[in-house]
Amino acid sequence: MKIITAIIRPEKLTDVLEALFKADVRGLSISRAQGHGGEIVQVTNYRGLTAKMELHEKVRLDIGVSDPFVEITVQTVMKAARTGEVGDGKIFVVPVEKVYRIRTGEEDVEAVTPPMIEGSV
Amino acid sequence: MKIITAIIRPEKLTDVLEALFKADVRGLSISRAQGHGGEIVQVTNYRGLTAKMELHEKVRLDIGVSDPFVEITVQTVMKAARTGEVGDGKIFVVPVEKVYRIRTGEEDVEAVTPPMIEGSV
Amino acid sequence: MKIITAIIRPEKLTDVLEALFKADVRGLSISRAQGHGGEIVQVTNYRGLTAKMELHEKVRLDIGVSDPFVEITVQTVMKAARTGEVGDGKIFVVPVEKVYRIRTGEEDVEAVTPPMIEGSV
Amino acid sequence: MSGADTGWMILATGMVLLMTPALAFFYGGLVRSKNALNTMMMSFASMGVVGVLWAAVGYSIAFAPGSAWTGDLRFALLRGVGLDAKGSIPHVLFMAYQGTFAVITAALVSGAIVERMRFSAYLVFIALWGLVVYAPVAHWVWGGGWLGSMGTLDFAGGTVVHVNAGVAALVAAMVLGPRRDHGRQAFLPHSVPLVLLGTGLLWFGWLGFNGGSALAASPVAALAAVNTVLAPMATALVWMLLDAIRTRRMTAVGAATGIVVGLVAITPAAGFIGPRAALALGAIAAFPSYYGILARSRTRLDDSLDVTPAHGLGGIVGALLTGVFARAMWGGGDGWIAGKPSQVAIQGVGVLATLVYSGVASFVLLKAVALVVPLRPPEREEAVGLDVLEHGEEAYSSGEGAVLVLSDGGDR
Amino acid sequence: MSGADTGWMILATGMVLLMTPALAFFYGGLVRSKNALNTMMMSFASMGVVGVLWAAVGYSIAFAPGSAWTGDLRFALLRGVGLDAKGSIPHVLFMAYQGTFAVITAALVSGAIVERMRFSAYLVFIALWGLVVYAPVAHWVWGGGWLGSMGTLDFAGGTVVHVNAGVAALVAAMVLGPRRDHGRQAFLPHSVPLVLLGTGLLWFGWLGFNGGSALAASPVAALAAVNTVLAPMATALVWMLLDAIRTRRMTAVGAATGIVVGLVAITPAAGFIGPRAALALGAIAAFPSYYGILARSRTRLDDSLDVTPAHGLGGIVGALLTGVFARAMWGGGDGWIAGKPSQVAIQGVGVLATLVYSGVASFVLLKAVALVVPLRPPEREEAVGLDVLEHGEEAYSSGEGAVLVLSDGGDR
Amino acid sequence: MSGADTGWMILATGMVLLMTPALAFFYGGLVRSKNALNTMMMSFASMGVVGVLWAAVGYSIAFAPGSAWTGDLRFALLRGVGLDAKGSIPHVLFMAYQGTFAVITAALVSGAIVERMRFSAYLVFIALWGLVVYAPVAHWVWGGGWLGSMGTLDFAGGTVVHVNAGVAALVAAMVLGPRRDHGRQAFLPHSVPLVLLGTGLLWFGWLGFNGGSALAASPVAALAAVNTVLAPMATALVWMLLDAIRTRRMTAVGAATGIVVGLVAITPAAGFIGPRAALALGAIAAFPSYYGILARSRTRLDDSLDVTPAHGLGGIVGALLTGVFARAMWGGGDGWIAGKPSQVAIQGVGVLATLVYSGVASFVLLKAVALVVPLRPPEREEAVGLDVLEHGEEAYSSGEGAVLVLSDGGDR
Ligand SMILES: Nc1ncnc2c1ncn2[C@@H]1O[C@H](COP(=O)(O)OP(=O)(O)O)[C@@H](O)[C@H]1O
Ligand SMILES: Nc1ncnc2c1ncn2[C@@H]1O[C@H](COP(=O)(O)OP(=O)(O)O)[C@@H](O)[C@H]1O
Ligand SMILES: Nc1ncnc2c1ncn2[C@@H]1O[C@H](COP(=O)(O)OP(=O)(O)O)[C@@H](O)[C@H]1O
Repeated sequence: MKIITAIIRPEKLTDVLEALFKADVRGLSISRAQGHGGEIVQVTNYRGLTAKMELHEKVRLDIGVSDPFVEITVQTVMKAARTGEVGDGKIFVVPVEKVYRIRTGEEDVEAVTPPMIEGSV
Repeated sequence: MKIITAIIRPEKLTDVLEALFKADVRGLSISRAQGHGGEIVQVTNYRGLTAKMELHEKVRLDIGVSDPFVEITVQTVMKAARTGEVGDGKIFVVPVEKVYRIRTGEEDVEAVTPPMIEGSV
Repeated sequence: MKIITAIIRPEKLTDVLEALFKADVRGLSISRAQGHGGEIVQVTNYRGLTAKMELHEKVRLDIGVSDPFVEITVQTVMKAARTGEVGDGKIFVVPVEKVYRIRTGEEDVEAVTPPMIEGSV
Repeated sequence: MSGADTGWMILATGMVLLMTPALAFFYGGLVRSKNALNTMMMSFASMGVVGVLWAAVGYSIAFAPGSAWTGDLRFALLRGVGLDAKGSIPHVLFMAYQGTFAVITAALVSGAIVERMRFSAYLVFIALWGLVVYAPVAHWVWGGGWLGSMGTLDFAGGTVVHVNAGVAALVAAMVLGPRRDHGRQAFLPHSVPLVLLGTGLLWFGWLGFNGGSALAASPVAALAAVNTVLAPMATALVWMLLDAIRTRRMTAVGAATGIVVGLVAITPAAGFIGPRAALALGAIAAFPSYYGILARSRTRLDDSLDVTPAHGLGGIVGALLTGVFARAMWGGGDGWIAGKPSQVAIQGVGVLATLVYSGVASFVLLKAVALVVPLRPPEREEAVGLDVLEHGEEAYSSGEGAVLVLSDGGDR
Repeated sequence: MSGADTGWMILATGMVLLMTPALAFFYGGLVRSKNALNTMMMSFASMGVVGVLWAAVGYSIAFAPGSAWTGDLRFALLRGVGLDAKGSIPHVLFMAYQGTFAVITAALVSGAIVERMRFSAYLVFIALWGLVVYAPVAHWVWGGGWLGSMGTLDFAGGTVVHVNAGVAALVAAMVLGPRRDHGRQAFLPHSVPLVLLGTGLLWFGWLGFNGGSALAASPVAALAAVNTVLAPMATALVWMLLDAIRTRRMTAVGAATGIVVGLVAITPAAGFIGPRAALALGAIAAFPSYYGILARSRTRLDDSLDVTPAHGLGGIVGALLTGVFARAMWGGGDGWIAGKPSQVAIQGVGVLATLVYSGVASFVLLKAVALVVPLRPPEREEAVGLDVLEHGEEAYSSGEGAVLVLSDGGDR
Repeated sequence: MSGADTGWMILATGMVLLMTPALAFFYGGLVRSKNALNTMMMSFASMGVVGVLWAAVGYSIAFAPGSAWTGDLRFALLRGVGLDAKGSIPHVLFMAYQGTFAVITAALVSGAIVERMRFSAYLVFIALWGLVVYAPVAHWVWGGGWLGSMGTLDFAGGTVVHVNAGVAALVAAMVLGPRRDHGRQAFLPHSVPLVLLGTGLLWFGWLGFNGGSALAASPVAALAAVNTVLAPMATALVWMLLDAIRTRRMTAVGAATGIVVGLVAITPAAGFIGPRAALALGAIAAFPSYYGILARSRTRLDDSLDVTPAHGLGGIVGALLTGVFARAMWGGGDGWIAGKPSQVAIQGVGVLATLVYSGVASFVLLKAVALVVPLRPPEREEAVGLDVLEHGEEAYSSGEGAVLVLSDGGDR
C-alpha cells in the first residue's frame, strides 16, 4: 500500500479529478495548501507597503492506493496537472503499513476499494 | 514510531477526540479536508446549473504515536468514528523515521509524550 | 528522499520560512492545522456556555528533501520555531519512495531542486 | 396629508424592511456554517411568504374595523387600500409599514429552531402563524381590539412583536426538541462579524421601527427614536459589565445580544417615557435576559439562539417597565411613577393574554403542520447540515474544481 | 422649495448611492474568491469614474435642455447647478440624485464580464459608456427627449437603467467571450451571505430609487415605495416555488435573484400602478427571468452573473407590463387594462430603441477600447485570479507569516 | 418646530449611529482575523461607554451654555433635555444626534492601536477621552466656545472630529509603541470585503453626518449631502490613479481609503462650498493623505490603520481648504478665493488649538490609565491574538467538534 500525495495547482483540480475517475481511482482526499518553489514571485500592495507573496495557492491530494495502482495514478495526475510552467507541483509516493476502512474495519486492499454498488452515478 | 492518519466525518470529530483523550492519546493535529469515495453523490443547484458535489467535507487527523500505541489508537478512532454508512473514512498507518519535539529537541518516544504536568485539565 | 512534516505555531511561520530560505531549502508546502498537545487549555465563552478550546491553531509544513538535506532542515525548523513554551510543535521525518516534479516528470533529487534561474529573487 | 410625515414613513418602512435581512445576518452568523443559508433563508423567506399573505388578508385581519378580536375582511386583497389618507400618510403606506412588522415577527421565531427544521414545514408554519397569531394580536393592541381599548400601552410592539415571537419560539423549541448533538457539542457562531453586521443594521432599522410607530415626523417620533438610541447603549454597557464580572472578559456576541435586548425592551416604551427613564429601562432590562440566557443554557431546552430570554423576557420586562416609567407628558399615559400603579397590571394583562394565546395557537399550528409534513429532517441531514440537503447550496464554496457540471436538469 | 421634499430626496440620494456598494456585494459574493475584489472594484470604481464624469458632462448631456436626442452643455462642470429650485428641491440635489443612477447603471453591466476583463479596459469602457450610452438614453426618457415626448412610461428607469444595462451586458459578454473554463467547471458563489447582504441593501436602496423618482415626498412616492416592497415579495415567492417544483429545493441564491428581478420589474411601473397590480406584476415577472436564466446557462453565452435575463428581460417585462397595468388615477397615464392598449406598443418602442442604440453603441465602444488596450488578461492571470495579478491583493488573507515585507517601493 | 426637519434629523441620527458599526467593519476587515473581534469591539463598546457618558455629562460639557472653554452642567443627566425646540427640532433629538458624533470620534482613535491594547485599558481611556477631550473641543467650535466665536468654519467636524481623533491616534500609537512583529511581518487585511462593507456604510452614513449638520432639511443640508457624494468620488478617482502610477495596479483597499479620505476632507467644508469646489477639494485631498500613508509606512510609527494620515491629515487639509474655497453665498462665510485670505489663518488656529490640546490631553490620559492598568497585554497574548485571550471568542469558528462543553461556570 502507498499514499500518493500530490501538490497541484487549484485550477487544475477538476482536470485531475476527472482523469482519476476515468482511471478508476475513486478514493481520495484533498485539502487546501500553499506552496513555495521556483514560482515567479507575486507582489502584493497594502497601502504604503509592498510584500512578496512567497506562498502560492495549491491543492493537496492524498490518494491511498494498492501497489499495482501506483504507477497509473502517478501518471494520471502528472498528465492532468501539467501546464508546463513553473509551479505545477510535486508528487510524493509514501509507503503505508496498513490501511483500514472505518465503516467495516476492512484492511489494506479491501479498504481502498470503494463500494461501487451505491452512489457514484 | 508511526503516524496514524485518519480521515473522518466532521460531525464525528468530538466523539473521536473524546475517545482518544480517554485512551490517553493526547498529541494530535487535525486539518480540514474534503474527500471522495463511494458516498452518495449530492447535488448542488446554482441558478440554471446543476452540479455534482464530488467532494464531501471531512476532517483529517494526524497522530504521531510510538509503536505500542498504534493498535489502541487505530481501534479507538475506528470505533468512535463509525456510523456504518458509506463515507466513514479511512485510517492510514505510515512509518516514521524520526520525531522531534521542537520545544526541547527531544526525539522519538519522548517527543510524543505530552508534558502531563501542565495544562490539559 | 524524505518528507519532513513540521507542526509549528502560526506566528512563527515567517521566522521559519526566512530561516529555511537562508538555508537554501526552497521547496515546501504549508497548510493550516489545529493541534492538541500539552498546551494550557483556553476557554471560550458563548452566551451561557463555557467551552474548552482543545485545539490550537497551528501551521503544518511539508518539505520534501533529499537525504543529505534532512539534518539541516530539521535543525533549521527546530531553531526558528522554538519559543520554549509548551505548544511549539513537532517534526516528523517520513521516508518517501519516489518524488516526481509534475512539470517535467523529473524524479527524486532532481524533482525537489527548485529551478533557481527564474523568479525567486 | 403631510409630505414630511409621508417622507418619514417611507423611510421607516424601508428601515424596518431592512431589519429582516439584518435578522438573517444576526441569526445566520450565530449558527454553524453548514446551516448558515438555511437559517438566513428562514428570514428571507418570511419576506416572500408572510409579506404576500399580509397584503392578501393579514392586513385586513389586523387593521380593518371588526370585532374586539379580529378585523373583518374589507381590506382583503388590498381592496380600498389606496392613496387616501390614513392619519397624515397614504393608507397604502400604512399597510406596507405594518407589513414589515408581520414579516420580521414571524422571522424572529425561527431563531429557536435553527439547524433542525424541515424548510417546507417551516414555510407552512410561518404562513399560518402570520395570519392566525400575529394578525389577531396586532388587532387586539393596535387595530381597535380589546387590549388597546383596555389601555395597554405598547408603543411599537413589545407585546405584539417580541412577547408574541418569544413565546412562539419557546413552544417551537419544545415541540421540535433539541438538536441531536445538543448538550454534547459547543455550537459556536461561525461568523461573529456577520452577527455584528446584523446588530448594526438592526439598530439602524429599529429607529424606523420605534420612531415610525408615531406614524408621523413628530416630536414623539423623535423621542421614540432617541430612546431607541439610548436604551440599548445602557443595556450593552451593563451587559458587558456583567460579562466582565462573571468571566473577566467581554464577548462581542454578548455586546450584540445586549444591544438587541435593549432594543426589545425599549420597544413598548419608546414614545411614552423620557430619555433618562430610557437609560434606566435599558440598564435594568439587561439583568433578566442576561441571567435568563445563562439559565436557559443549563437546561435541555434548545431555544437555539435564545429567542425566549432575549425577545420574550426582554419584551415582558419592557412592557411592564412601560407601566412603571410612562408619563402622560411624553404623549402616552401615566404609569406607576407618575401615580398610576394600575397601569402595570394593565400591562401585565396584555402580556399574559399574548403569552396564552400565542403559546397555545403556536402549539396547535405546529402539531397541525406535523400531520402533513414531518417537522424535522432525518438524522443524517442534520449531521451533514441543512444547507446542502435542503437547499442544494453551500454558504461558502471554495469553488475550485471540487464540483463538476451535470449535463442536464435539476431533479436530485 | 420644500423641506419635506428636500429631506426625502437627500435620503433617496443616499439610498441609491448605497446601492452601488450593495451591487458590489451581490456580484462579489457570486464569483470565486480569487476574483472577488476585482468584481467588487468594478462597482466601486464606477463611483469614482462615472460619478466624476457625470458631474463634469454627463448630467448636462442627460438633463440640460437641448434636442430630442441629447442635452446641450450648459450644465457642464456644474455651471449653474446650485441651490435654485428644480421642482421643489435644490437643483444640485437633483443632479446628484440622477448621478447615483448613472453610477449604478454602468456598474450593472460588469456582472456579465466578471473574472475575465482587464481592469484598465473596463474603466475606459464604463467612462465612455456613461457618457455615450447612459446619458443620452436618460435624456430621451427623462430629459425632454423623444421617448418622453412620445409618452413612454418609465417611472424609475426600467428602460433607461435595466434594459439599457441588460443589453450592454449581453453585448459585452459576447464581445469578450466566455471565461476560459466556462462549461467545464461549475462556478459556485464563494460567499452566499455576501450575496444576501447585497440583496438586503439593494432592496432598501431601491425604495429610494423608485420612491425618489417622484422627486418629492408625495403620495406617489409612497405608492412607488410600497410597490417596491410588494412586487419583489411576490417575485421571490414565485421564484422559490419554481425552484421547489423543478429541484424540490429552494436556493438562497434563487430567492436573492427573485428579489432583484422583482425590483427590476417594478421599476418602470412603480408610481403608475396600484399595489394589487404590483403584486401581480411581481409574480408574473418571475417566469421569463427564471426560465431565461435556465436557458442561458445551457448556452455558450457566458453572461456570468445573468445580467441579461435578470435585468434585461426583467426590465423589458416590467416596461411592457407598465403599459398593461398603468392607470391614470395613480398618477401616470392609462395602460391596456384601463383601456389604452396602444400604451403597450409605446412601451415597446422605448424598449426597442434602447435595445438597438445601447446594443450597437456598447459594441462599438468595446471594439474601440480593444484597439487601445486588450480587453482580456492573459490565460495565466485568469487561472490564478484577477485579484492578485490586477490589484495586488487578496480578498481574504490568512495573514500569518505567508508574506514578507520588501524594503522599498511599489513597482512589480 | 418642523416635521420635515424632525424627520430628517431622526434619520441623520440613525445614519451617524450606523457609522460606528460601519467603522467596526472597516477597521475589523483591515486587521488579522485573530484580532478581528477585539478591533470591532473597540467601536461597538464606544456606543455603550461613550454613548452613556455623553447622555450623563458629555452633552452638557459640550453644548450647555458656559464659558468659552466648556459648558456648565445644567444638562447633566439630561435634565431639561426634552421635547422643547432646539432650533426647529426637539432638544432631545439634537442631543442624540450630537451623541452619535462623540461615539464615533472616540472609536476612530482605536484604529491606531489595534492588535495590541488591553481592552479594559482601552475602555477607561475612551470613557475619559470622550469627556475630557471630545466634549470641550466640541464646545469650542459648536457649543458657543472661543473657536466658534473667532469665526472658525467647521461645518460637520473636520476639526472637532477628524483632526481631534487623528492627533489622539498619533499620540496613542506613540505611547503604546508598535506591535511586537511590526516591521518584520506584512499585516494584511483578513477580509477586504468587510472593509468595503464598512466603506459603503460609512459613505451612506456620512450623508447624515454632513447633511445633518445643517440641523434642518434645508438647501444647505442638500448642498452638504451632495458635496459628500461628490468629493469622495474625486478623491477615490485620484487615489486610484496615484496607485496605478506607482504600482501599475489599483487596490481595493486603496479605493476604500480614498473614499474615506474624501469624506473626511469634505466634512468641514460640506455646507460652505459649491459642488465644483467640492470636486476640487476632494481631488486635492488625495495627495497629502496618499503620500502621508506611504511615508508613515516607512517609519517605525505603528499607527496601524493610518488614522493620522487619513483622518488627521485629511481633516487638516479639509479645514484649511474650507478657508480657501468657502463662499458666503452657499451659507457660511467667505474664504480666500472669495476674497478673505485671513479665513485660512483662522482655520489654522482651530486646527492648531485642537492639535495641541488633544495631543497633550490624550497623552496625559493614556499615561494616567497606564498607572492603573497596563496598556498592553503580555507578548504571548499578542502572538496568539486578542480575540481568544481578551474576549474568549473567535471571529470565525469552524464549529465542528473542536470544542467540548464544560459542565459549569465561566471563570477562566
Ligand atoms: N521540496 C518540496 N516539498 C514539498 N512541496 C514542494 C517542494 N517543492 C515544491 N513543492 C510544491 O510544489 C509547488 C511547485 O513547485 P515549484 O518548484 O515551484 O515548481 P516546479 O515543480 O514546476 O518546478 C510549490 O508551490 C510547492 O507547493
Ligand atoms: N483511497 C483513498 N485515499 C485517501 N482517502 C480516501 C480513500 N478512499 C476514501 N478516502 C476518504 O474516505 C472518505 C470515505 O470513503 P468512502 O470510500 O466513501 O467510504 P467508506 O470508507 O465508508 O466505504 C472519502 O470521502 C475520502 O475522504
Ligand atoms: N503525537 C502527536 N502527533 C501529531 N501532532 C502532535 C502530536 N503531539 C503534539 N502535536 C502537535 O504539536 C503541537 C504542540 O504539542 P505539545 O505537546 O502541546 O507541545 P510541546 O511539543 O511543546 O510539548 C500540538 O498542538 C499538536 O499540533
